[in-house]
Amino acid sequence: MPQLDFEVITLGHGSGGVLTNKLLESGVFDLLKNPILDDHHDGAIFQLEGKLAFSTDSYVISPVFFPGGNIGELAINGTVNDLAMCGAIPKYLSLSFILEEGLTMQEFWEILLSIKFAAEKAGVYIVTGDTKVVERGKGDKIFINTAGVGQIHPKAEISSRKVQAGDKIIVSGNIATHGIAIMSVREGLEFETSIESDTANLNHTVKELLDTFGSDIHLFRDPTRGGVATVLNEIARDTKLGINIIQKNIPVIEEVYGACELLGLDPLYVANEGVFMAVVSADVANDFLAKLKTLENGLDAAIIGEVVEEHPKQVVLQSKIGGKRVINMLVGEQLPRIC
Amino acid sequence: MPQLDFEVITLGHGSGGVLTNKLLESGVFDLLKNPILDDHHDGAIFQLEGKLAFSTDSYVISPVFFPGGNIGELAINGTVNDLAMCGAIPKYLSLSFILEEGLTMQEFWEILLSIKFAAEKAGVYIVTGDTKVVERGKGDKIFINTAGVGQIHPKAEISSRKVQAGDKIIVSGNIATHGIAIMSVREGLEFETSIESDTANLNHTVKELLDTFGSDIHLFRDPTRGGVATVLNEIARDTKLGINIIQKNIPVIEEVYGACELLGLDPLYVANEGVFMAVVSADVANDFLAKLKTLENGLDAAIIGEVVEEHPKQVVLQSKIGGKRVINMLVGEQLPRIC
Amino acid sequence: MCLAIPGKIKSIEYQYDGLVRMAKVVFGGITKEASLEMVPDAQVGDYVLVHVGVAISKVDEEEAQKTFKYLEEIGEIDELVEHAQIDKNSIDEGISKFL
Amino acid sequence: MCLAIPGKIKSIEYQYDGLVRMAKVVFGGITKEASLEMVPDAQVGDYVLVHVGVAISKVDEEEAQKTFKYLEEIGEIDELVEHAQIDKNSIDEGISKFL
Amino acid sequence: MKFLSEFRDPEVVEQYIAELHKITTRPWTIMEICGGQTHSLVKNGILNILPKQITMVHGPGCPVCVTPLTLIDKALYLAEEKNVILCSYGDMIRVPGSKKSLLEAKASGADIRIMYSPLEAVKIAQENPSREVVFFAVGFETTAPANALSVLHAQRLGLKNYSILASHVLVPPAMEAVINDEEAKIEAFLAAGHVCTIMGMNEYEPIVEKYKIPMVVTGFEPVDLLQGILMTVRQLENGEAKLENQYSRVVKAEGNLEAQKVIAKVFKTDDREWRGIGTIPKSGWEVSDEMAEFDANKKFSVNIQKVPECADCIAGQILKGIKKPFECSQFGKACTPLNPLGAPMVSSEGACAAYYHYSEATEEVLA
Amino acid sequence: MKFLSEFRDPEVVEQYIAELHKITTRPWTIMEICGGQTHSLVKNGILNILPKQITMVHGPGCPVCVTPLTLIDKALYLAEEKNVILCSYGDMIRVPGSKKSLLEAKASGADIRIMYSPLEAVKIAQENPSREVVFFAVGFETTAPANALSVLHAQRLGLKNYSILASHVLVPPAMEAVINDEEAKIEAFLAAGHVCTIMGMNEYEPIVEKYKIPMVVTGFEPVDLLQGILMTVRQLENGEAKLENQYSRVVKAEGNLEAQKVIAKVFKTDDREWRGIGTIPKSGWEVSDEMAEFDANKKFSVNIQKVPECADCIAGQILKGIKKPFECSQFGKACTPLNPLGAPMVSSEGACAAYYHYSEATEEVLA
Ligand code: SF4
Ligand code: SF4
Ligand SMILES: [Mg+2]
Ligand SMILES: [Mg+2]
Ligand SMILES: [Mg+2]
Ligand SMILES: [Mg+2]
Ligand SMILES: [Mg+2]
Ligand SMILES: [Mg+2]
Ligand SMILES: [Mg+2]
Ligand SMILES: [Mg+2]
Ligand SMILES: [Mg+2]
Ligand SMILES: [Mg+2]
Repeated sequence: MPQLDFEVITLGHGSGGVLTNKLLESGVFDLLKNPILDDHHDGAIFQLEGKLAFSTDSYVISPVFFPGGNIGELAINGTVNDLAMCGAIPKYLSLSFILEEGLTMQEFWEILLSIKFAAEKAGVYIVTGDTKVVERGKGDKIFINTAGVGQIHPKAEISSRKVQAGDKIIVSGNIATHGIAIMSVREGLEFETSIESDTANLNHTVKELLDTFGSDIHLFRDPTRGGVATVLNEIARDTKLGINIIQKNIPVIEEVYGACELLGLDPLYVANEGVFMAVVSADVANDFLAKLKTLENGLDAAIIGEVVEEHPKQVVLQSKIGGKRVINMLVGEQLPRIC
Repeated sequence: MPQLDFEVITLGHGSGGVLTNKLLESGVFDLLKNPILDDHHDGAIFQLEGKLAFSTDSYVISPVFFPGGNIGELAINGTVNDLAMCGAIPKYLSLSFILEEGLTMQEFWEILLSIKFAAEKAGVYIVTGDTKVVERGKGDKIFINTAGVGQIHPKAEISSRKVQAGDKIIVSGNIATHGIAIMSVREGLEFETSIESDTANLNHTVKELLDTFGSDIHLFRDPTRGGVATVLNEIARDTKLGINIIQKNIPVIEEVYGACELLGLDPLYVANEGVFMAVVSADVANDFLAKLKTLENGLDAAIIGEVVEEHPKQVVLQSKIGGKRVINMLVGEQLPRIC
Repeated sequence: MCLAIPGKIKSIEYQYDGLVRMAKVVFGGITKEASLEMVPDAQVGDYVLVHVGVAISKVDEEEAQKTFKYLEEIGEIDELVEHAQIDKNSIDEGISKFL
Repeated sequence: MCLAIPGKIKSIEYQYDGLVRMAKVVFGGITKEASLEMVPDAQVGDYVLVHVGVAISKVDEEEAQKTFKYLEEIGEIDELVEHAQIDKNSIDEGISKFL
Repeated sequence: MKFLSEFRDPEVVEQYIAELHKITTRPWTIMEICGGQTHSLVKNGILNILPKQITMVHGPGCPVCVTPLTLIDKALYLAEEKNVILCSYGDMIRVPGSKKSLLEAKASGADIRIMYSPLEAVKIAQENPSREVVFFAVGFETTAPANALSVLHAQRLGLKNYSILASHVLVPPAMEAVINDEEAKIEAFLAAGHVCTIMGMNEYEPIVEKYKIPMVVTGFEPVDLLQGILMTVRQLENGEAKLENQYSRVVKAEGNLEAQKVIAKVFKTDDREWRGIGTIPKSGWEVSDEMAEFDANKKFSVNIQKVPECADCIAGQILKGIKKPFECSQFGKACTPLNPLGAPMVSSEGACAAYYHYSEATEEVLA
Repeated sequence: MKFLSEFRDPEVVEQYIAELHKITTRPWTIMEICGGQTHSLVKNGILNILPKQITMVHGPGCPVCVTPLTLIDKALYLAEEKNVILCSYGDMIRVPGSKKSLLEAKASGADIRIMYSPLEAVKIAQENPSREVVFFAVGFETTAPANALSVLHAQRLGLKNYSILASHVLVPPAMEAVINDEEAKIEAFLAAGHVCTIMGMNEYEPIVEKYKIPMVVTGFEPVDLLQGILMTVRQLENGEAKLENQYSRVVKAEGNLEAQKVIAKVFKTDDREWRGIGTIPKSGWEVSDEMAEFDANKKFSVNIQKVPECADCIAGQILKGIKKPFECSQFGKACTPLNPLGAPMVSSEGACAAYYHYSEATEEVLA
């Protein structure tokens, strides 16, 4: 961390004047240095050809530092993954901060470092950005927005219109881990656990899958907020097809399972990071799974269900004991239950 | 406004589940409808060729509704203008909300309408977005991030490297109006005024200027936070040249002037919207000004100074009474003074 | 009502000047604090049923086994396999009733 | 110290059960409230000098004019024009001293 | 997880299902009193693998669902008007009062916090000495010891800023109310395992005797529920009416005597209104006189207008198993889980909510 | 704007400048006491169009700059430890105390609010009956009536939660301190127009008499300042030492008697420490005994350690015009406007801050 003559962020750091410049030039620009990074201008300029993907997300997680990561890497991985889910190779990211007065420079720096490493790992450049500071009590330490531009993979044909009955539904890893890691440090709910968020960039894995399986991959989705259940419902709604899910195939680690039992949560509705879902044609499903298991973040992948003609727009789960139930979309936030 | 079964935003609207979908499908998607808008996927896909500009800003203004506008149009115009300042034709925008629990749907809808109209007026498509909700007291009604992609105008050669001694500095309209409009409704400072924010999209005007003057335009900048003084200092710093400014040429409306006197503020440091600065070669300066005065938002444009060899990196202002002083960058936020 | 789940006591400490026994209870790898005030004889290693942060009962291993011997006890275990086959169909019927 | 600026009284109202006179004062098109407690004789139309929300004095038009008659009064106004030319140079010297 | 995984073993489930199919000869209507059991039946998809002759009726055993409107309005008043920190279990804050839910009040600025345990609320009171902290103490007998303990903890700590807004309901009177309703045609009960963990089985003997109705104290896992149902159906098929205990690994005949002591110290029995059912005599617990200083009802003078339930809602008949949700005129129209008009649509284990989700499917399939 | 624009008329300025150049024959050192005048001289670029023989020395007349460290620490203590709503003028909140500024405290969570007027702070107190509201009442004589009025308003409203932390300094004693310093070589004064608006000119007669030093009560606009300087130089050139009034449109000999009455009711004279200068006898106002209940000093028992100023800072000599900022070893190195070590670097009209900005330019140009 550079030597600075301030320890906490104040409103002045968002004023656009000397302090804003001091903050940015103290090391932020250096840290994220790359050939295109915002040349002290209002935007970045670069050359890109062909079909492009464009995505954005704002990150508002509390707490900002959580077991296994912090908001910084989340913000990079999130948009990188959203681009990957479109079948794109993520290229350039924008990075915009809303800082709350009183955030310490040390915390900010730690977040910046995570951003740097996450961007490097994903192979993307941060090329433009923005910093705002809000009064104490008008923010929550730090909010981050990233937007990203990527190039669509030449073999990609990702579209819900391509999904058809018989397609297999695959998750790339253990579900609900991230959401439970966050929950474990929430006021009033805290519990001790070694569960850590599995936030990760998925673009390299996705690229290799697209290289190999191309148009046999019909859909990618990352089941972040709302969890796997929400994505399944969205797919069913958009395709007007039914979905059957086999509960016993859904990978959940034991500790996450324990936490869900304790708090009365359903892992299908808990948020994920570093996990994606794919809908692939039945022909390649097993090969796809085998390949995915050899790739980064794919070891625990599993085929959890399939697309069916029956019960259109409905997701039906076959429980471990052989019963069936409809999986609906989440109504409101999942809250811990007493009953 | 559509009939909804909720009146205020709650955490559930950011959960990614039914409520999020209800919120978005209640009219948000309809309102912003366009051929590319987020096909319920994680990003937008479109085709763009050539040199591209990419920019982002987060908007955190308080109050959210202010004389002359609201945060919604500000968020659209801001990124549209940042792209225009790069010499680009703005094309596609992302739109990301951080809503505070308790924001009323009516306020949100009003903001959405402003967004819709501002995007239409600027001729840009909103193609992807995100909605997060934070707990009461962890936000400030609504923060908006926009990012944008545009195509660089074929004749544009905007770069601080092109700025040279002799170039004229032009502002496109009355300065400090927006900042004072906001200040007039701040707790503890309120005053009555008919001053309204002049937030506007500048891209059409900029395009026409580029059509006509092409490479004779060396730089565009929009003096938002930090005001005209900050932009002048940044130009001086980046070009390693001096800048002379003539105070009596700087256009300020009388009411803004009065408010600055009352609060002890310097209009050069007050934030602007709907105003840009241009650095153009001396040959075309008068023609440029004449043309600008005929274009949208250009009526009050003025040549306020020039780039000089002397006092490199320094901005010197010749006061109305003939004295001179150095204009520095703003240290911290401008605050009302008693002395 | 009344979501309560069994966990294993990992450690016990005293609070309120020794008046109150609080335990760390392990649930499938996660650990949560629970009051032992309702189960005065619970010890480290015991399984307790925890509801909203309070252990409301010990779990009796021997009694638990009875559930798995019940069918045998009522003497019908032998004929089960064939029935299980039949029921597969009836299960699917059951489902279609709901869908 | 003591930023105070002159404004014109637009209207007057009474607060605290008639004890306190508050005015709307206009400053170049904007209007701000100011207490008139320190200027009991100020009326609508008068100019007052306002500091941190309190009018601390009326502004006297006649006295103001004296500043513009002062040079004339001290009887030197005629010779000014040529000096003004000379001073242009001295001004630039003055500036270079600071830069 | 030990004591959970074994009781979810698909093979054991299959054996119990098979046995049930084998022995069931006639239609039987069984009520599981407890909403937690309803939840487990739904979540594990058990309802549709039971023999068709068995109809499970979902009882009034969800403390969240039966908390009366007036009490929610009171909690809202404390949070909004009295500036208290209102702590509550997560599932309580979504339930609508007469004008809004606690969740909406929170969104509009009230300081409402979700707690896993009432003991956490006591900590909040300790950390905020200048604020009043009220715990919205809803629950059946199971939750009463924890809620009571929070009062005892606050007393030990000498806290003057902690109190509870008690909404405690009791199972046996509700069970009798169901049985006594002429239209209700419940032939047997699964008694609530966790309630009995606290109170034991002795309270139920007289009911079984008096009404000659089979009753099995049952646990919550699939195998528990199936064994409980099997034990019940065996009684029914055999014409018996006994009180049995499926859940003997935690339920003792005498219950938890320590817990009963704590309850006796903090609470006293009183008449109580059940949302959707009405007032049932001696069916609830109020804060005892001895602990009056921890009673939010006494501490804050609140005069809340009693607001009538939605006139069209037939929750009372639903909760007693007399009618099915789709027989209600509002079901799926004005009344949905997002905007519930009555108790059984409120929480995920409410009967109307459960049916709503299924009926959605049905409509789609039939369309 | 009437009464402003005329006094900024470039032609009139030119005439005054011409006259000044004409009559100035020797070097003169004149102090403008008031920071507001310093600000106007700098902002309008007047300093560099004056005849070179005239040296303007910037006096100690910035209430923000001379507020002692201990008082800022006290304000910080109230905001951070006593949980008060601390209201303050905008320029005060950037001034560093011994550890941090109010702005930094605000960033770290203290409830500090910027007010245009102390009367707004009274409204805050009205709106927040459960919080203590303290107004940090810094100022010279000009600001005293407004700060005093806020106390009277609070009294009328019967507010028990409003008080002021008074930091009121007086011009005449400071002027004498400057004159009495052997090293200070001030030959004439521009007296502060707005201070005299309140207090009149009578206080200054004895000083002019005693020290035989020219003094002109002067306004703040370019024409005012130039006329004031011209009147001063005329006295100097003529060997006179009179008290004159350039600012007669608002300054009366007797001052504002209403304002003086209000001040007398709320304040009493006392010794006061000036940051960078030290304690000057009878140079400040404290809250009077009659109004003690509105005195934050009495209301909150605060025992703040007196912290020494930075040892290297030569603010005292700067404020008296003895040394120029660049003669200070810390100037532009450890001490900058972003991180001021002493009073004159603190606000934009402080002498060190003013020079810092110019010297930046100089360095660049010389490099
Ligand atoms: S559907 Fe709604 S209105 Fe009808 S009984 Fe159920 S809860 Fe009441
Ligand atoms: S430069 Fe800084 S340290 Fe030196 S006298 Fe000025 S304020 Fe004091
Ligand atoms: Mg996105
Ligand atoms: Mg956060
Ligand atoms: Mg995402
Ligand atoms: Mg920006
Ligand atoms: Mg996504
Ligand atoms: Mg930008
Ligand atoms: Mg805002
Ligand atoms: Mg911008
Ligand atoms: Mg998103
Ligand atoms: Mg810009």
